[in-house]
Amino acid sequence: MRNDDWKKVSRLVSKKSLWMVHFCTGCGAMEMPPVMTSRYDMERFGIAPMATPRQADVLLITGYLSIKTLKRVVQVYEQMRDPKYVIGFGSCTINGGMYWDSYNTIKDLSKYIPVDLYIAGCMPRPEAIMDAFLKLMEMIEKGEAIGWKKYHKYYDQYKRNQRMAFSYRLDEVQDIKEDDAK
Amino acid sequence: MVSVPPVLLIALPLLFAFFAPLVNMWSRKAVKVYTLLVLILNATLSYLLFANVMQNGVVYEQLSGFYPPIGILLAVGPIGAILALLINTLSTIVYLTYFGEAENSVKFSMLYMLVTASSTGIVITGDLFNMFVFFEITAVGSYGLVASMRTKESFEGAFKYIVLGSIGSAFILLGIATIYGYLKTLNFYDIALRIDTMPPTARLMSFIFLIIGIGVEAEIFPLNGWVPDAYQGASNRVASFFSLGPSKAGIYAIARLIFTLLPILSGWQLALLLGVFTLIIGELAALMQEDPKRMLAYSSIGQMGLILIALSLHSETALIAAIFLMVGHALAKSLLFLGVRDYARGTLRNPLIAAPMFIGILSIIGMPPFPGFWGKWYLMKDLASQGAWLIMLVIILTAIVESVYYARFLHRGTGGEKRKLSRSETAAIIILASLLILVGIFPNYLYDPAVRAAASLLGGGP
Amino acid sequence: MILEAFGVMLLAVIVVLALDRYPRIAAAVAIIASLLPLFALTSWAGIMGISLPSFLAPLEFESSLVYNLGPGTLNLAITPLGWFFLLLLATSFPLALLFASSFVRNRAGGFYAGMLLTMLGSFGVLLARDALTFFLFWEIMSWSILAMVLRGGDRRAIVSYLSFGSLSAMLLLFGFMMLYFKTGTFLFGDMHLDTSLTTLVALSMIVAGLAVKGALMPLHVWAPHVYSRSEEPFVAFLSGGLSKLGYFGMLLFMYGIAGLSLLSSWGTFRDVSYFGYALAVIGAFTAFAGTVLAVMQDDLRKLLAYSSVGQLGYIAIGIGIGTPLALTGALFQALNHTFFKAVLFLAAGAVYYRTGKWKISELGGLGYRMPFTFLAALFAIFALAAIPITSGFAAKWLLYEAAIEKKFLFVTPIMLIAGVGAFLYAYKILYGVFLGEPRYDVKEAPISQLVAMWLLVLPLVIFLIFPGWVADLAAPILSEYGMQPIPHTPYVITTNLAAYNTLAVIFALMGALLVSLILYKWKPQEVVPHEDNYLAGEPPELYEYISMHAASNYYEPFEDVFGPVFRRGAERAWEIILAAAEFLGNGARRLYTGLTQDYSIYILLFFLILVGWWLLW
Amino acid sequence: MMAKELFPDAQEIRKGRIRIEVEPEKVGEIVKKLKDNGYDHFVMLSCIDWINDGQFELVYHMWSYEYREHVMISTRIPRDGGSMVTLRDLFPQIETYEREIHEMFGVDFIGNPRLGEFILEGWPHMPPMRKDFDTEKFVKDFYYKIPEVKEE
Amino acid sequence: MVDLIALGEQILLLAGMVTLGFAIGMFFNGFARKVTARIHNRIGPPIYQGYIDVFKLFAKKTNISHGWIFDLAALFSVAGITLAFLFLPVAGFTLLSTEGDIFLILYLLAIPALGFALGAGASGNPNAAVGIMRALILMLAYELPLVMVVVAMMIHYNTTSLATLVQMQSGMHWAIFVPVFFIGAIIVDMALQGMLMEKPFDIAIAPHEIASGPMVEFGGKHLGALMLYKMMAIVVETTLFVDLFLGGGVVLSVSQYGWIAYVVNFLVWFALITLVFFLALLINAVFPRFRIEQALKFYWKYDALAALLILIWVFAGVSI
Repeated sequence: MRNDDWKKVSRLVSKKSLWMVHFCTGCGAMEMPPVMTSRYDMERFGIAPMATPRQADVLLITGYLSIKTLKRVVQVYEQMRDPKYVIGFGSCTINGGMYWDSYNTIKDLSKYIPVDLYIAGCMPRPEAIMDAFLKLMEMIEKGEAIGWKKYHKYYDQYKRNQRMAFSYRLDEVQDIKEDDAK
Repeated sequence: MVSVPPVLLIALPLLFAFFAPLVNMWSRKAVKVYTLLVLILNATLSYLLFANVMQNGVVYEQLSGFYPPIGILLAVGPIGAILALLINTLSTIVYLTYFGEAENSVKFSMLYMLVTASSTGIVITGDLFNMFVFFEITAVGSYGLVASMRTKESFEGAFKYIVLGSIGSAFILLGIATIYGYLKTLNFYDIALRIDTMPPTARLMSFIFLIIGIGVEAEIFPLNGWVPDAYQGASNRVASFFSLGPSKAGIYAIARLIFTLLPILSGWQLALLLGVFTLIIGELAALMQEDPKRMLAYSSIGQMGLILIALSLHSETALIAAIFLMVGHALAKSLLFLGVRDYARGTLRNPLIAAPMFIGILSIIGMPPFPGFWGKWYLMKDLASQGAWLIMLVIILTAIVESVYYARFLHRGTGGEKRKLSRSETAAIIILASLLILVGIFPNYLYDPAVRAAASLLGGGP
Repeated sequence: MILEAFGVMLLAVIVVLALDRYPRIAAAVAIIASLLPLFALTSWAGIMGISLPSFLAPLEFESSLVYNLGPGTLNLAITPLGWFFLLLLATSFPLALLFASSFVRNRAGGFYAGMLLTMLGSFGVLLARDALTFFLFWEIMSWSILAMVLRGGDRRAIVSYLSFGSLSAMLLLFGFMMLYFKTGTFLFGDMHLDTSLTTLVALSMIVAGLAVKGALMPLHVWAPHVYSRSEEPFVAFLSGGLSKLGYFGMLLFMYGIAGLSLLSSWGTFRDVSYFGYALAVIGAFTAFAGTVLAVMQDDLRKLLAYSSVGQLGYIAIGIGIGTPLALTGALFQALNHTFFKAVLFLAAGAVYYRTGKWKISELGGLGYRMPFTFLAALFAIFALAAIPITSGFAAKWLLYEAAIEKKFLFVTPIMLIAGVGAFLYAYKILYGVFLGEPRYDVKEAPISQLVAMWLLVLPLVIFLIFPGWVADLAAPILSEYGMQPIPHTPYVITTNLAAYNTLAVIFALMGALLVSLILYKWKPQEVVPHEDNYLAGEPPELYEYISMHAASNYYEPFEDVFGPVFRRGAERAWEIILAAAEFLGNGARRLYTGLTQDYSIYILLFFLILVGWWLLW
Repeated sequence: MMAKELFPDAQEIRKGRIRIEVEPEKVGEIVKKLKDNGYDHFVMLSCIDWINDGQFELVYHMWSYEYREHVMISTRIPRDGGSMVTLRDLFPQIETYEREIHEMFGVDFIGNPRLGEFILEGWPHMPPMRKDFDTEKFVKDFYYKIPEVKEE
Repeated sequence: MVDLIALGEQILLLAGMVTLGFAIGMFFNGFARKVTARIHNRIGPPIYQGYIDVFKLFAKKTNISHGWIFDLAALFSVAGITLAFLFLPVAGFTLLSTEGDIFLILYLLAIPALGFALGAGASGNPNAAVGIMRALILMLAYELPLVMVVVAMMIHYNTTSLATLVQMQSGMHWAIFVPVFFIGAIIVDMALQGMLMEKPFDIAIAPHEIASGPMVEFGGKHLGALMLYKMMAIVVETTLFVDLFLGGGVVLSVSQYGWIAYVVNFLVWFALITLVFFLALLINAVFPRFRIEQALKFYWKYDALAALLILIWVFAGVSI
């Protein structure tokens, strides 16, 4: 068997066993129980909740993130083992949502960690979540869910953005801007 | 072998004691050396006497021209020789410690020689009245020695000692009077020969009088009220000296009393009972004692009880045990009294003091290979062969109690700051500990004399 | 050569005392002197049917000796039983000294002198052929331990050791004297005991006296205090070597002198004498209670001490049951315990040497810092917990088989559950000291300490592969007691109930390990530091003030359940006895009022009583 | 004793809700008095930024389970360099509120030892709850300026 | 040479059985999730989910370790549980069970547990330490009733060898048909619940309290190895129960029926362990979790008390 074939088989099997760890900072946490219990029963796709990032494959960011929580999210994400995937829930993770003018919540999650999939909505309904998972599985099978590879590849960019955000300093943002301009 | 007249053992120190003030007039410091020389001479003489007795059996010497039973007779048997050697040697060693002291009182040296001589006198005399006289000298000397500290406690102890000692003397005198009244003699042999002619009542009365009188000196319960106070009040040296000299002489006197003098059945039973009570009370009282010197004093009482039990068993094995116990106790207790300080704290931090004192404690609680062990082993062996389980049980329980309070003593000693004793005291302690080890590891050197002593005592001799 | 050996050892005691200022030279002298018992051991190997090459036995020791001491005679002779226990003591002793050579700094002369004296005493005890010799050397051994305890200076240790030591001595003395009363001799060979009550009481007393040294409950009170307050090399020898002498004595008196038929004459229960049955029940209780108490300790030394108490209980069970199987098991357990407990105490010492801490909750993460110490301790812990990859299991297995064979319905579950309890405290040591968050940046233990530990681990491996060799060593002992040795080959031990094949276990384990290793090494891995831990996203560097080491109060739920029952139960009972004695003591003290008139009245009363007694009589 | 009886000049907004306006120095005394008289639940401490008056208003809310009554003790301190004495000795939970108000408004509580970083980590700007802090501008200048990750 | 061939055959048989054991274990994982899902009125994952999960864990691209002690966990767990499996009589095959006995198995079962604990402790995560503490206390708790019943049985049958015990039960003389051992079976089944760490005794791995306890730091291949251990442990523990009470599933004698007997015995054994596990799952699905003290008290009070009755019964039987 060639290496590519092996990878394909590996992906084919792995997509049926997605273990997730949810970082329940926002309102999205409330949407998870119906997804997991008998109404929608996510387990039939082999998706199971896990207690720690060491064991998990999928990181769910279920809502807005402040700078302080972002620090924790980054730590959790880095503790997960490859291959790993991130799903952003709701508009808060996309553009800040209703916290668009808050001095302390980040506006775009994908600036700090690679996000494979966003679910729009405030909050998304369980059906949307199910759909997202199915989509993610499809992406995995096709080899499109490559957020973890991006994180390795553009590690310095992600780190730079994280560092900027953690510092809260406007001048640092300006400096980088100038660097990019050059 | 030079044959030494036993009387020298008494006469020389008495004589030299009276010359001591003369020496003092010449030089104050010379008195110590002078006294030490006298004591060494005495110890040498006692050794020669001991060798002589071991070789030739009992040595008699009559004094003042009269023949016994009227004249004064000295009769040194094996046990007397052992004790004389013990008392003289150890008192020399204990006197060594006086060199570490700044003060040099001629009175102390005189009294010391006096008490040594009179204690020796008790163990080598063959005459009841003589014994009484020596008892009186010992007692009077001892009062002085106890008070020599010139502190409140020492005066208190000395006073109690005087009162009880006087009562004891009175009882001894009563006993002697009773015997003399019936038998018209005071010679031990004579009494032993004709004791059967005495009416039983008189015999018993005289026995009671004598045992009470001597019991005061031999620290027997309930006659020993003076002991804790006197030991506590006295200086370490004097307490140490007491536990080797007068108390051993007293117990010897009781031995003579129950073996030679008045061999009546109930006397032994009484002595046994007294021994058991003394043992129990002494050990229990020591258990809760906070002051280390008082604790050692109570422990001495307990040991005296043990020796009395051994003596009263009236068998060869038990007598050997008694001799081992006496030697062990004299060595160990004089060692402990020398080493002990207030609350014992700190003294055991110094290994040169701790090791000898540890050995002393081991000997007293009967650990091998020290004299105390051989004594206890023989005593138990004899009790076992008689099937005296109850007494064995008492001895065992008190031994456990003993080890509990000695454990506390050891712990207290190891805490606190390191303390030093004077060089002479350390030397004395180490010599005593070495003697303990030697006697323990080579018990046969004491065993053979002890066998003879036992045989002699059982045969009605001195 | 025996007397010379004693002489040389005594001489060595004096020499090391004099060399107090030069600890290394003192250690060298002590180690050289400690080889004497080892040479005696090799010289006497013939009586166990072992022929050793002559370079291993350079000194010739006579096999028996009679020496007249005056008041008594010393009778010394080597027996298979003595040889077996000498094997345990003589091999662990030089290693403990080797460990001490880098461990003991303070007043080293006294330390080595005390150690040599304990060995001298035990050497005599093992050779003793009469009660006087036994008692003499027993007590020398006993008070040398006291001397070592005094170095620690802990009040409870000194008081409890001296009082229990003297209780033991007095029980032994009483027992010997009762035997003397019955038989008229102290010679073990001439003691022909009858079935009278006196003999029973005497034997019980002797066994009780020996049980104090063997730390059987409820006579164990001294052990935790002493074990936790003395220097580790000494404690390793005390727990590993000297505590076995109690069981040596039990075997000697119960089976060597009294004999099985005599014990059985006082009644039997399923062919086991009531005497032995009682001992087995006490042993089982000790095993269980010791284990429970060990689980609750936070002080590493106390934990090991209670664990010793528990493990020694197993030996008592074996001796109590008294079948060939059980006795072999007891001997095996004694052998194992000697080595693994010595290793554990030494490892604790090494940890203390590097970190200066005894509390388990204050240690942690030393496994990566001191890997060789950790591995030695791990091996010892496997032996302690009777995991079948060390020799520890074979001993326990023999005991279980023996108990089941005799249909001991209530003893066996207690033994088994105590065995499970051992996992609990074993893991407490492992986690608290060696695993978890690294908190000390220390070096590995010195080479002398490592060598001592690893040489002690060696027997645990050897007897894992060849448990039959221990059965071989037990065979002459059993034949002395008129028993058949258990059927065995070097690898296989067979009983009526089942068989235990070490070879199968080892090969299966090797195979399984190999397969899992392949499975496991298939994928690469990277090593991350301990700080990179999942703590709900919290980076630990933010919380310097919170310890991530969860070792304090580790078994709190367990303590909540068992604590009220077991904590200091036995000690309280003894304290009540002590309080009663103190009450009596205060009473006696009050007799001495300090008033002269009272004393005078005593004399008068005494006189009156005597006169009255005489009048009535 | 009820608050109205203790402080007759207190203003009763409606039943069960009392407002007392006092000088900053007297707050401690009043809280103590209320605490001793059954108002044993310290609910919270809040702060209002009266930017036009140049003042901060600190409101201490207390509740009595006995009288089912809510007392607000209001006091005003200057906006610039205003400070207040800590009341953490009366109610330990006040410490947390004081920390929060210190972080969000910059009010200094004299005697509180833990006025460090609380919710925000490494916040270098002016306290964000002050009315003169322009969050919209901050978000624009900061969050929106953080660059996207450029993929090559 | 003949010996070598026989040895080779033996080794092949053992290897085959171990592989089969792991396969059954993985099947049980999916089975358990399916059953639980059906009780919850869910559809649940496919029954082969266990295989997928293990495959995925071993297919993880990167794995982390906290050092060599951490690695021991995975090694000892898999090797130890394999060892325990080898010393059990399984479905009429004695494997190595004639070379050891019940006590050996009880202690062999401790190898993976201690190895696992070692690795978990080495990770330095406090959650892991707490989880191990609970697991060990739970072990102490359930072992008491277990060993009491086992000892009673061993004394009753006068053997400690499981192979002999299975042999003595052949011909449908199963221990469970003895009334007193029927009670014993119930008691051991309770203990089995704790051994399998199913609810109400899943205190050690409580995911919501202590983040799956000992396993908190394990991921990727380490977790895969641990899953293999857990799955195999289900087979070992249920087989232990079947060997003790249900005659090891042996219904046909090999000497009489030849190879058919092997097949039938194997199927019966498989059905029986599935049944035993199914019972445990039923309890698991409907119960909440005990606290650790409650578990300890439950086992030591009610279970052990009942076991004591059995001991007394056997005691009376032996005495007569």
